[in-house]
Amino acid sequence: MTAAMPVIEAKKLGLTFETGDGQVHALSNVDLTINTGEFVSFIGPSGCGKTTFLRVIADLEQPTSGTITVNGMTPQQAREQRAYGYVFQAAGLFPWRTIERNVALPLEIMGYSKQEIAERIGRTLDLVNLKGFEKKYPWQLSGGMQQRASIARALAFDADLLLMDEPFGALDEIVRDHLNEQLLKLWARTEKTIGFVTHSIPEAVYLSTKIVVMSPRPGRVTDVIESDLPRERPLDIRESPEFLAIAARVRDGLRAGHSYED
Amino acid sequence: MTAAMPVIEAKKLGLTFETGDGQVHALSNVDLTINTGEFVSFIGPSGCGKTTFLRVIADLEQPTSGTITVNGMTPQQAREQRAYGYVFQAAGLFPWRTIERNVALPLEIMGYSKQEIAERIGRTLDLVNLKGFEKKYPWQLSGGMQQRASIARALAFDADLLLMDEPFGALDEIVRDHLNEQLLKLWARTEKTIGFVTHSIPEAVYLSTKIVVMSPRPGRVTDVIESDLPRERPLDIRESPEFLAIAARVRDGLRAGHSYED
Amino acid sequence: MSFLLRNWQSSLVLALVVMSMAFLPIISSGGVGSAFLIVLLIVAGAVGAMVLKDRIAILVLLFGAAHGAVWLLIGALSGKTGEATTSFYLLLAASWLLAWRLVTVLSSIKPKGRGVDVFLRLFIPLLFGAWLLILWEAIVRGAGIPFVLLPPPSAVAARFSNSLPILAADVNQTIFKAVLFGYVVGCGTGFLAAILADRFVFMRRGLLPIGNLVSALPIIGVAPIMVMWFGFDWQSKAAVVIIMTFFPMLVNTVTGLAAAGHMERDLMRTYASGYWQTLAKLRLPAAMPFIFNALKINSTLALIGAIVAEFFGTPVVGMGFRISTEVGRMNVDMVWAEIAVAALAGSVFYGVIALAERAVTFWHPSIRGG
Amino acid sequence: MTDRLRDKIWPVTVILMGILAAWYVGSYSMNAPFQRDLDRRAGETPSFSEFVVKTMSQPKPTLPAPHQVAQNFFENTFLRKVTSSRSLVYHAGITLSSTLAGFAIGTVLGILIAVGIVHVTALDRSLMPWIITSQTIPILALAPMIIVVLAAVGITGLLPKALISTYLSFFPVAVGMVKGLRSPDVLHLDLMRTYNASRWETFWKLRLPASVPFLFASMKVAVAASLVGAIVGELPTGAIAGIGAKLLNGSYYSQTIDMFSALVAGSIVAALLVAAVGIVGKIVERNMGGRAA
Amino acid sequence: ADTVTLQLKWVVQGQFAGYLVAKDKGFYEEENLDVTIKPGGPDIAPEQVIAGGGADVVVTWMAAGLAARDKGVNLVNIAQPYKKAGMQLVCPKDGPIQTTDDFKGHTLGVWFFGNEYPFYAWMNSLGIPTEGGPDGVTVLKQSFDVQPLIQKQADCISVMTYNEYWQVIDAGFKPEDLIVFNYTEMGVDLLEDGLYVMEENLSDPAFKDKMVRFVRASMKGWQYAMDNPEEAAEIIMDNGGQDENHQARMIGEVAKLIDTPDAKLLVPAYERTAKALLDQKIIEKEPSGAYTTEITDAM
Ligand SMILES: Nc1ncnc2c1ncn2[C@@H]1O[C@H](COP(=O)(O)OP(=O)(O)OP(=O)(O)O)[C@@H](O)[C@H]1O
Ligand SMILES: Nc1ncnc2c1ncn2[C@@H]1O[C@H](COP(=O)(O)OP(=O)(O)OP(=O)(O)O)[C@@H](O)[C@H]1O
Ligand SMILES: Cc1ncc(C[n+]2csc(CCO)c2C)c(N)n1
Ligand SMILES: [Mg+2]
Ligand SMILES: [Mg+2]
Repeated sequence: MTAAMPVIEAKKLGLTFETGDGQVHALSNVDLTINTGEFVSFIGPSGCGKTTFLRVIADLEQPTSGTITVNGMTPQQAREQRAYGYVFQAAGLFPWRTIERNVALPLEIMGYSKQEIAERIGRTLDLVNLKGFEKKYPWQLSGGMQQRASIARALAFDADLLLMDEPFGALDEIVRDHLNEQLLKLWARTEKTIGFVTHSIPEAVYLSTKIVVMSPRPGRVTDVIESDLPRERPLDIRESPEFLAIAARVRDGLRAGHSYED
Repeated sequence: MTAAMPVIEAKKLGLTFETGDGQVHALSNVDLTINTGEFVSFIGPSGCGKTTFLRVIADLEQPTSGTITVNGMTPQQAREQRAYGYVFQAAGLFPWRTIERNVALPLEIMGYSKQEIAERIGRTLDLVNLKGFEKKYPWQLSGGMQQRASIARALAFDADLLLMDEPFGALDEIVRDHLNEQLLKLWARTEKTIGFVTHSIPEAVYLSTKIVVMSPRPGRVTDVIESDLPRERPLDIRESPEFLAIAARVRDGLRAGHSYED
Repeated sequence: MSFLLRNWQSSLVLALVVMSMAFLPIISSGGVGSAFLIVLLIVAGAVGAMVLKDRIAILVLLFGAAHGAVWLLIGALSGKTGEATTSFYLLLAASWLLAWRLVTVLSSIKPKGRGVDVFLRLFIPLLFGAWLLILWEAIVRGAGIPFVLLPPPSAVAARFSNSLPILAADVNQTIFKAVLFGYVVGCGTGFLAAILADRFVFMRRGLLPIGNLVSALPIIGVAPIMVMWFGFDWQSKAAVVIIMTFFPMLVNTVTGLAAAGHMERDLMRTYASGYWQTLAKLRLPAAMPFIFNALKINSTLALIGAIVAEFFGTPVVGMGFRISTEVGRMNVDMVWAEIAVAALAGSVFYGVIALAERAVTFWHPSIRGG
Repeated sequence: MTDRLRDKIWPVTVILMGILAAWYVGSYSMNAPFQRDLDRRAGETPSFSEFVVKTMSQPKPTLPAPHQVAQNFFENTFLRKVTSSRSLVYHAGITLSSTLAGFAIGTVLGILIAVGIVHVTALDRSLMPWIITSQTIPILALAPMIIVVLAAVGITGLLPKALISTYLSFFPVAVGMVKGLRSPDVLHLDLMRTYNASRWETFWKLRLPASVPFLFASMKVAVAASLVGAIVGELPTGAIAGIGAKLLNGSYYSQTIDMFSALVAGSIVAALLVAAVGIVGKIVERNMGGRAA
Repeated sequence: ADTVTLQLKWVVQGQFAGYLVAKDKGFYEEENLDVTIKPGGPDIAPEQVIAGGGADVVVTWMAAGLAARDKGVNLVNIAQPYKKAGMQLVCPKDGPIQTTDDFKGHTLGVWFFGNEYPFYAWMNSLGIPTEGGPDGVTVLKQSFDVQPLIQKQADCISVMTYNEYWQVIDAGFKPEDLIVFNYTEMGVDLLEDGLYVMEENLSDPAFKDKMVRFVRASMKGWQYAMDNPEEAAEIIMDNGGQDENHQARMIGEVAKLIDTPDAKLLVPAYERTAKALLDQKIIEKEPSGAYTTEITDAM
């Protein structure tokens, strides 16, 4: 493993949306460092700014205060160097392209060869178990299948930094387990840095080297938990006491961020 | 409790989609009875026909074989009597209406009084913890908040049969737990019949009186599990052995429906 | 009661027939003989459509009754132009209602096979059009409207078939020279201008307001100027067509380019996709429904533009030339023959574009069926 | 204010200057041949600069120079009483009134037709092709006949002209609205279905709001078409008043300068109308929670 | 007062001075008539208007009137104010055409919309085909204006002595720069502005009487206009005419065509017109009853 070099460094980051009836403080005073090769999960109640933070990293939203660097550059420079793979919360497939052409989209843009494209389409669609649906159009697929296609699209090219916004939200447990495992393998193999939003505590604990717990109004980081689980993680690690201890800490952090407790 | 009267009776139900490149057997030979006041969860790999089955019940899709009755009527007649509340997999809010106007939509259509509408908007938005966002437009809300708004919309009026397609997919565990509890309370109070699609095994077991496990290509019912858990369910029932036993059975059923096993 | 409402046309038909009895005969100088047969046909159709169960039988009956009745009605007019009575018009309305019923029943058919579907798609509008002509014929001849104001379709048809070479020459001059050239260039430049305006903010801010101003030029004023500049042959007409088609294309394309969703655009941003790539892969496909909207609007505008421009100075051939000249010669039938050609050509033109639209924007909810 | 200067005024000015320069070059080269003939017949041999000035001061030039048009436009707009038949404001007012009347009727008619087509299968199947066909009929050919026929039944004045505007403007609205009314998501339509919403409610609460962007886009085209219709309609009515009459009389006497300033007036009216529709559209979309693009 | 609606053939201009003056000066009122004057315009066919019941009496050219009669609109000429035709063909002297022998292979501007008959009659008599090519002439449908001559799109164009001719002069041509072919001088003229009514109306004596009074007042108007062209031009301007000096000049020229304002139809001119139309098959049958002198005789 290379020495921990900061990929993302956020300092006193803040973002305020102006809406018709006042301001929304989506992020405030966020300090966070993510190092190369880390797998960082973001967890927190809905509306706490997880998506917004990922969007700031990817240069899709401009912070209104504080600073953020990506690979030592501004997010914009990093984006222009195609440092990101991004999986959005909604699938966002292009309705005029078949599934395979959707997966091919970033590859075409990044100038991969025809052959390479074909090869990668096959590989990634296989990974998300969508073989046989290459020629279907998005609206002919179920919600979960669409989401898997959008994951395939982000995995098809080699971005060093993978940002995933609830990629497995619409999937069943089995597929989710399967994809969790695949993702871990991919991560181990490629040494990507991954930013991952999820609502599932076990998923966060199972996947991450670092778990960022957030809380809303204004969106801020309330806890950063470094996981000491080994890098090799069989699925049944989820029953281990270490695992459950981390999960409990995350749950407590989460609960603290909620207004209602019964 | 009223005597178990069948609300939904499907017999040898089948549905085949014609697509550009061949047929997709979304449902085949589905036999299922759901009685009044039952809470039925549907679980299965993505693309196995859960959504399709719910849509057939709600008269949004026409079966191509077999029969189905709802309250002894055809789905169409039941729909015309406004028997359904439906929560879609995607939020599907109207972008030109604020959150509160979105919730008011079915109430307006069903001719509730102004006062009643205002009262119900307040109550249901409270239930899903969206107080303070009444005047926001959907795009100003996070994905999970949108989904909650769409749940509020379906709960606002009094349908006897509530069909929910992964309503809590985009929510974090805490909110999810909270809404699970609220839903159970609502169900106990109103004796609605609920059809519920989920990918979470604990959620399915926690909520349901009956769990329907499905498997894809062609979509069919592989297992129907009657839960003998008591109707009163504190959250910690999820650690009980009965609970875990049912969960294990569901997991096995699910796994059997998947092609990959490692 | 609901039985009467579901088929309100039949009920109304019967009411009309009863009323028409009060005003017999149908032709002021004629007897009541043929009227009897007509009434019989209409009543049979109306009652049959209400009581019969078999759809095919209903269709056949309605078709026969409506067309038989109107055929007899128009036949009764021969040599008795202008002598139609109230009774005539009531029976005419009744047969038309039967035809409407026919169309309603036909439209409710959900065709299984592709052949049936295509047949219905063509047959229903044709039936509608045929009835426009039938009503026109019956009313013009029944009321004795002067030939120079409005000729009956039968006269137009006769003139049409006698003048094919002239019509062909006019179509060649107006459509194959002026319209096609102007349409392609006008739509093309409108599209390019939209891209330009989209690419360079400076252009958009500068060009769009001026473009709006210039391109909304009333073509009537432009046409004589174009004739001055480009001569009296087809080039000046093409110039008018270019000016007319430019604006809709510009506006629609600019709107369409803004139609891509926010998330999709963000996605392209994360790929650091360049302007042209985003354009080609996201924004143009998303703009296609709008672009086709412009292409369709322009297909009709182009034809009108070219024809109207020919009112201002042309060689002695062309559809617009013919129309304006033959009005002056009181050959109104020839005028309508040219109009019929224009309508036919325009519909074909539009139809081709609509087909292309279906093929290109197959993914749009409005095509997938919403 | 400086933002406005940078964002709006500056680009427009630069491009206008470019157009003006091209226009001057154009008017020199288009007027030169006739001027040469004139000089030859008069036996004059002017210097080049004299010649250039002459090409830009012909009373009936092929392409009037911008300053000739500007001067004429200024005189006829600002130096005449608005009630005078020589005032462009007067003529623009006449044209505007029939444009607006025709546009209003056309928009309503277009919407009604679209509603019918979207809701009545029989109309959808049979009417649409004929609506399209109706637009392929050259209106100028019909305009005189319409005016003659309407006059025969005693309808004169504003209405016949407005009807021609209507004829041209209902079409874009009808086509755009059919598209707009069919634009809602399948999901939204399904939602309304589960409420067993009546057609009317689905229309009012879903189809109509969803069609608003389409409506305004088509209305922009329709209002420009209305103006053309009003002008066309003015030609066969004796060409006494209105921008169309100015154009016709100008062309009848080869008064190109008059024609150009009438065209400028027409374009300004058109631009104002299109802008007005655009602004109303923006306001409506903002009130519907529209999100800046 | 009895009402009369008059449909003009063209926009308000000196060509119709008599009627406008008669209305303005109250000559119609003196005859107990309430006259409405409807201006015409391009593509308004007066024959169509009268057939549709939009007018009682129209001003039109005889060729168009006879053609309409042939098509079943029973028009009858009741008065013929214009004795001579005002149409002519002008060509620049420095152009290729000096005499009728030079026409072949060149382009001529012609007005259509019922105004083309004299031209075709003339070409017919010269034996020149009009389909273009080196042995014939190419015909161009001329616009409202004289631009085709200035733009050199045509070698000769049609003008009216009272109108477009002066526009050519205004555009910088001097009379000596132009070659003029005048239809009247060449003896191939067809009758121009006459007054026409529907035949069935004439069987009504009251209508006849109304027309007698109408024509009488109109000719009084013409006389007044010819005597006071400046004032008449003023009246025309008030009714929507353009360019005051041009209108006064137009009235002066029109006066030459009217000669004496008695509105009497010259039967030989009528017969020549009818024959020319028959020869060209513009009308199919020999017209009969297409004119009456009863009205002018009763004046
Ligand atoms: N474009 C916007 N305009 C105004 N407010 C916004 C906008 N986008 C997000 N917000 C607000 O910012 C806050 C954070 O939103 P964000 O989408 O980051 O939440 P999240 O943590 O991703 O929630 P979820 O888990 O539900 O997706 C929310 O209160 C939301 O209402
Ligand atoms: N409109 C359609 N046209 C063609 N095929 C369709 C259509 N809708 C669904 N299908 C197919 O039917 C099958 C079942 O789809 P369905 O949406 O019911 O799955 P699901 O169980 O809800 O999956 P998920 O959990 O991912 O939402 C899938 O294979 C899908 O591709
Ligand atoms: C379409 C058209 N027709 C005729 C003329 C010429 N014109 C002007 S006045 C006049 C006399 C009519 O009584 C004639 C023939 C034209 N310029 N355009
Ligand atoms: Mg989010
Ligand atoms: Mg689903």
